Amino acid sequence: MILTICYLIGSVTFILGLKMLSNPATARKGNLVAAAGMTIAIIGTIFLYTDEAGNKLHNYGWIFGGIAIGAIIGTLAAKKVKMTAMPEMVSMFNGMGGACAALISVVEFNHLAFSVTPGWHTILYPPEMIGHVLIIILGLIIGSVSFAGSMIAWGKLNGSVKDFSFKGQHIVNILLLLVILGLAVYLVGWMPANSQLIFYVIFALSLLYGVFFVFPIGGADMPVVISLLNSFTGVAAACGGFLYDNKVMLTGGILVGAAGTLLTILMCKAMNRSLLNVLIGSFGGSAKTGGPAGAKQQGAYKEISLSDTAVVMSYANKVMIVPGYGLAVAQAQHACHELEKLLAEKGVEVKYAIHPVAGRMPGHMNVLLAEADVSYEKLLEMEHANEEFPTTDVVLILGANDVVNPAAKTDPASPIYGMPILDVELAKTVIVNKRSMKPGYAGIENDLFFRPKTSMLFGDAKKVLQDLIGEIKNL
Amino acid sequence: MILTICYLIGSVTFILGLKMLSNPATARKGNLVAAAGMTIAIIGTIFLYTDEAGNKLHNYGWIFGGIAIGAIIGTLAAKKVKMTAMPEMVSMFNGMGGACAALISVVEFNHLAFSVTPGWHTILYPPEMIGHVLIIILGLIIGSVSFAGSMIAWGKLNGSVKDFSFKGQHIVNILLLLVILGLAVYLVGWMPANSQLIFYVIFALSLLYGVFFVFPIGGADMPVVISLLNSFTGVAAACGGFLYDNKVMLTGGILVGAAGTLLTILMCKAMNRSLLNVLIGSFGGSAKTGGPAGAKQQGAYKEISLSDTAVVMSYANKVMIVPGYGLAVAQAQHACHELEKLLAEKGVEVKYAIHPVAGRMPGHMNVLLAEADVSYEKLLEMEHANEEFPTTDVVLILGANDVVNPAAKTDPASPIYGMPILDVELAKTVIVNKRSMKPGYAGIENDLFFRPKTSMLFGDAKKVLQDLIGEIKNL
Amino acid sequence: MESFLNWITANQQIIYIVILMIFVGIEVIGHVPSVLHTPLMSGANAIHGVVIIGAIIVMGKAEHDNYLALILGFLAVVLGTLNVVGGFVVTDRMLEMFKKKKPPQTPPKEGL
Amino acid sequence: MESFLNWITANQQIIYIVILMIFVGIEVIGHVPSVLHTPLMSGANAIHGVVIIGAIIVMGKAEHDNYLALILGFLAVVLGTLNVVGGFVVTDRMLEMFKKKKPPQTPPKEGL
Ligand SMILES: NC(=O)c1ccc[n+]([C@@H]2O[C@H](COP(=O)([O-])OP(=O)(O)OC[C@H]3O[C@@H](n4cnc5c(N)ncnc54)[C@H](OP(=O)(O)O)[C@@H]3O)[C@@H](O)[C@H]2O)c1
Ligand SMILES: NC(=O)c1ccc[n+]([C@@H]2O[C@H](COP(=O)([O-])OP(=O)(O)OC[C@H]3O[C@@H](n4cnc5c(N)ncnc54)[C@H](OP(=O)(O)O)[C@@H]3O)[C@@H](O)[C@H]2O)c1
Repeated sequence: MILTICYLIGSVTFILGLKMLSNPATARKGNLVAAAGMTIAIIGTIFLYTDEAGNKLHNYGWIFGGIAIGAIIGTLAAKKVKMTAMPEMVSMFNGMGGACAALISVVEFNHLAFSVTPGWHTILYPPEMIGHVLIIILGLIIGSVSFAGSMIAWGKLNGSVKDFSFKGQHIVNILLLLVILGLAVYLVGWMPANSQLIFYVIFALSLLYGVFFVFPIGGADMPVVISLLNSFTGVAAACGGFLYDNKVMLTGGILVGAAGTLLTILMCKAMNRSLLNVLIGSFGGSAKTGGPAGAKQQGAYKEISLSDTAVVMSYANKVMIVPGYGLAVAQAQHACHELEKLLAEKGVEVKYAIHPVAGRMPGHMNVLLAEADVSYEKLLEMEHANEEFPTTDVVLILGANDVVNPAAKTDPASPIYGMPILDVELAKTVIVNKRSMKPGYAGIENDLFFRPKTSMLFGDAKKVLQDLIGEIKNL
Repeated sequence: MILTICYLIGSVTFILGLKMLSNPATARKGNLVAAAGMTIAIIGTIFLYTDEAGNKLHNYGWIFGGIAIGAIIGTLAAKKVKMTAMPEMVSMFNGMGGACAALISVVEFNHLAFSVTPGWHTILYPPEMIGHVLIIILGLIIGSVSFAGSMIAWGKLNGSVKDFSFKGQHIVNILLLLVILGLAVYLVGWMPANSQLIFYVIFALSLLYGVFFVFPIGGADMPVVISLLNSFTGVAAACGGFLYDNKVMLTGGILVGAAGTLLTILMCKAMNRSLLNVLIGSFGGSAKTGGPAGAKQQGAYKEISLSDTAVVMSYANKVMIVPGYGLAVAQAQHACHELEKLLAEKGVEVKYAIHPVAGRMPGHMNVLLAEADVSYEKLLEMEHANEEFPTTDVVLILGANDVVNPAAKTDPASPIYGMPILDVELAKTVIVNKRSMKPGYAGIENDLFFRPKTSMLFGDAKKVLQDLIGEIKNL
Repeated sequence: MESFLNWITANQQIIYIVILMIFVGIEVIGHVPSVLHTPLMSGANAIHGVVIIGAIIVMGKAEHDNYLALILGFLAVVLGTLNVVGGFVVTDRMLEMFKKKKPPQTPPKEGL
Repeated sequence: MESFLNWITANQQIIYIVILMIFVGIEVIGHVPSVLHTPLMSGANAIHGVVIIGAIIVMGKAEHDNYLALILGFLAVVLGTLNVVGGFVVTDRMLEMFKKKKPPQTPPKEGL
């Protein structure tokens, strides 16, 4: 059938698309290739699918209605979202996929289960369907966990859900998981009379597990968690592929499952951490950032006034701006770009030093500054920036902390030890803007702030930048 | 069945093995992993295979006899062969695989074809077997081409077959291929009464095509051709996989078919050529090397005497040896190592500069010098060597030519333009040993020989090196 | 054990497909530069939206009086479409921001 | 055309396996350094020796009076074994010569 060929094309485009997505030069085209394959697979399914008995699909009204609604909302949401809120958006869409997989499982289970008496009791399915039931339940569990987890991750990223954990939570989580699996085995293996009840209990517990799984993980680790949940949803989609013996769902799902898992590991590596470390949250939970770290080594630091900063920067030959998470939080990217233009007018050479894991998602700084129309040529990757620091007069650090922490190079006991950092100390002067002496994501003290070359410029990044622009204009 | 799992293990080990083979650190283990998987698949087949009717295999005597003979001969041949003759050996083994695939096709075709009257006539096979017949014939054609081609390549490499081509040979080849395909289509589609005759005609023509395919290609291009035939044999093995619905044959064959094709392309790239260029032999055919090139630019060159060479080298601080194809031809690797040790005793620092495509197969120089026990630390890769030439006193070029030809950098019209070369001219003195002023593999003049820094030391590499050692000892 | 072996034999092709797909998935993104992690995640997210095909099948097979199936199926179609469409659009927007990128630092890959 | 489509549908799993295997084959060796080309070629050569399994099946099924099948099958087994055993041994010998190699210049690959 032609549908087989549609599905084959779909599978191949998914692979090619993903391949192209992993190379900067072809990434955008890769996304379109995958989207084209998806379109072919969807249209093919709608018009060409026939069940074993040769019947075509019906309910076209419902199908097209659903697709239209989804497409419109999806497009609007994706187009409207602020650049910096994109990880939330991805998490949200991922949750939708997980929910979709779970709903499919619910409907298919109800097809197999015949209610003889009203209520939850006396549900039976033909014994030869055992494989089917197993896959349905797997899809249910994985899809629900992915859905609930993604929603919590989404909430954490947009600030509506706070980090939350209690003592022994990991043990509770493991127990919960064991209960879910136990129930699933009981349901599949023993086909009890109250199957349907157990099924919905599994559903509910899976949702709960998804919530509990993500709750204790620090909000800043959400990109890693989203990537992991992403690969879960892939596996849930693959379950659907098994269920309907549908190759494009199977291959697409497994592809994402495998690639997503590896990507999760790669993301952890870029932050110099292990996946386990992220999941059990040995650091990064905001509960800890305030704690002991702040007290460790309160040496003396210098402050610098706004007007002095304005003078120093205006008369420099070369200024390097190091953006970090704080710049994103303060939404100060536009003010930053304005400062850059102002200085450039005055003949100062201004560039940005971009650390690969500055911010809270890979490429965060690129995305942030691109939003403010900073030209790509001004963004230096870490290696290049480190080469240019020795000839730099002033380094202005805007809400970055860990990515300039020398402990990564000098202190083997530090949790970030071994992570490559921006060597801002090679420059003549370092000015650090943040709101307080509080540590950053990794929750550790930063010795840089106490070094002789460094001066602190306290305040919210956006406000400070705006004031600074005013000062420079008045010079 | 357990056999399925054996095959699954086989397929996975093949992939893992190939993956590991492509990384220097794990290559050797990768080979063993693949070999282990192969053993499991073979033993599993012998003891666990059952046909559709559930019958086990018989003729165990023949099977084990064949395996024993093959294993003994194979091991001995592989162990005995000289390092430098390894490409021939690979070609030979590849040919065996191709022949094996072709023989399987012959037997299977005879199973399908019932001889009603004696002679070639009146052969019929059940019409529903058309897919089978197609695959059998594909396996026959590809296997035969691979076998015959590999044998010619083998002969060329060990010198028993000379390069040979006639005008219009490419057209003859294409016609031959068309005839073969035409006959195959006729046989499969029309099932003529004289099927068996046509089958053997196809067999014979395929062998002929294999011979004609490789004949015109320059002997020096044989590694590329062998890699290509290697991937052919992979496809032939995959045909067997289709035929017996055997997954390990199918996946193993396709894996080699795909990887071999890519490898062929990569090999061509390393020589800065296209595959097509190699196959139609636009240069490299020895017929051309003598031709116009020799006459182009016969400037003046300097010669240097053995005794002068001995003095210059003994009193140098740092000597760099550039080995090339000529060293391999002269089998002068041991003499070369001896010279190196002698100079080292005299306090001279001696290293080797290894160009990636020096010689006639990738890694040729590494293999050659390893055979003479030169320590790996002394071999510099091209980039490192180029960094060290500026501090080098004497460069001794032993039978290398193209890999030090400055035309690759300066002359866009040259066939090797763009290939990275060893920048020997950065050193103080360059001494070139070869037998004449004749060009090398690419058949082009080498301007280096006429440069002021360069002196020629004519003679067979082995003889020259032995004499040089004598001279140095007598100093 | 016996039934497990039978299951493997019966489904061997599917098992091969799954295993090979895992290899492909891992190999294909093995060399992604870290700046592309977020768009790649987002693109992969859109691809698993292929689960919508299951939703369409559920929906299209639902009998006219099976309101549970109709409603849940409809919801599944909407959610699946959200995943697919939103996923691809958001990825495209992210990648749009890299458009001013100079020719890639990584050499173009061979193969594919 | 019709029969082609039917054939594709009937063999879709095999087609998937073949296509995925092609991707795997290409991806897996995409980053091989040129000094390993020869051993890799040789290792791949040994792997396609898996054709010997076909030879064993031919041989093991041959009737006792079918001399053509017996003789050709026997020959095929011998040749196939040569390919397998010789291939792996020769590859191992080649790679043995790289053993003195310092830790790899290429960073260890992620995944696999
Ligand atoms: N990029 C990724 O993929 C990713 C993902 C997850 C985690 N991470 C981790 O995130 C960290 C990134 O380092 P980073 O240097 O960018 O950030 P950071 O180490 O988290 O430091 C951010 C700093 O910004 C300051 N800040 C917060 N709000 C501010 C505001 N409104 N105005 C001015 N300053 C403000 C904070 O100090 P005050 O509170 O004193 O103002 C804080 O010290 C790394 O540890 C990395 O491993 C990265
Ligand atoms: N490595 C690979 O994978 C591979 C594969 C195929 C082709 N190639 C090609 O092969 C070439 C390799 O370059 P190369 O510099 O090593 O070799 P080359 O350019 O072929 O030069 C070899 C030189 O050695 C001399 N020679 C021959 N026999 C000799 C002997 N007994 N004693 C002393 N000298 C002798 C020859 O000159 P006389 O005749 O004057 O002595 C010849 O000029 C490149 O063009 C490369 O693209 C490489």
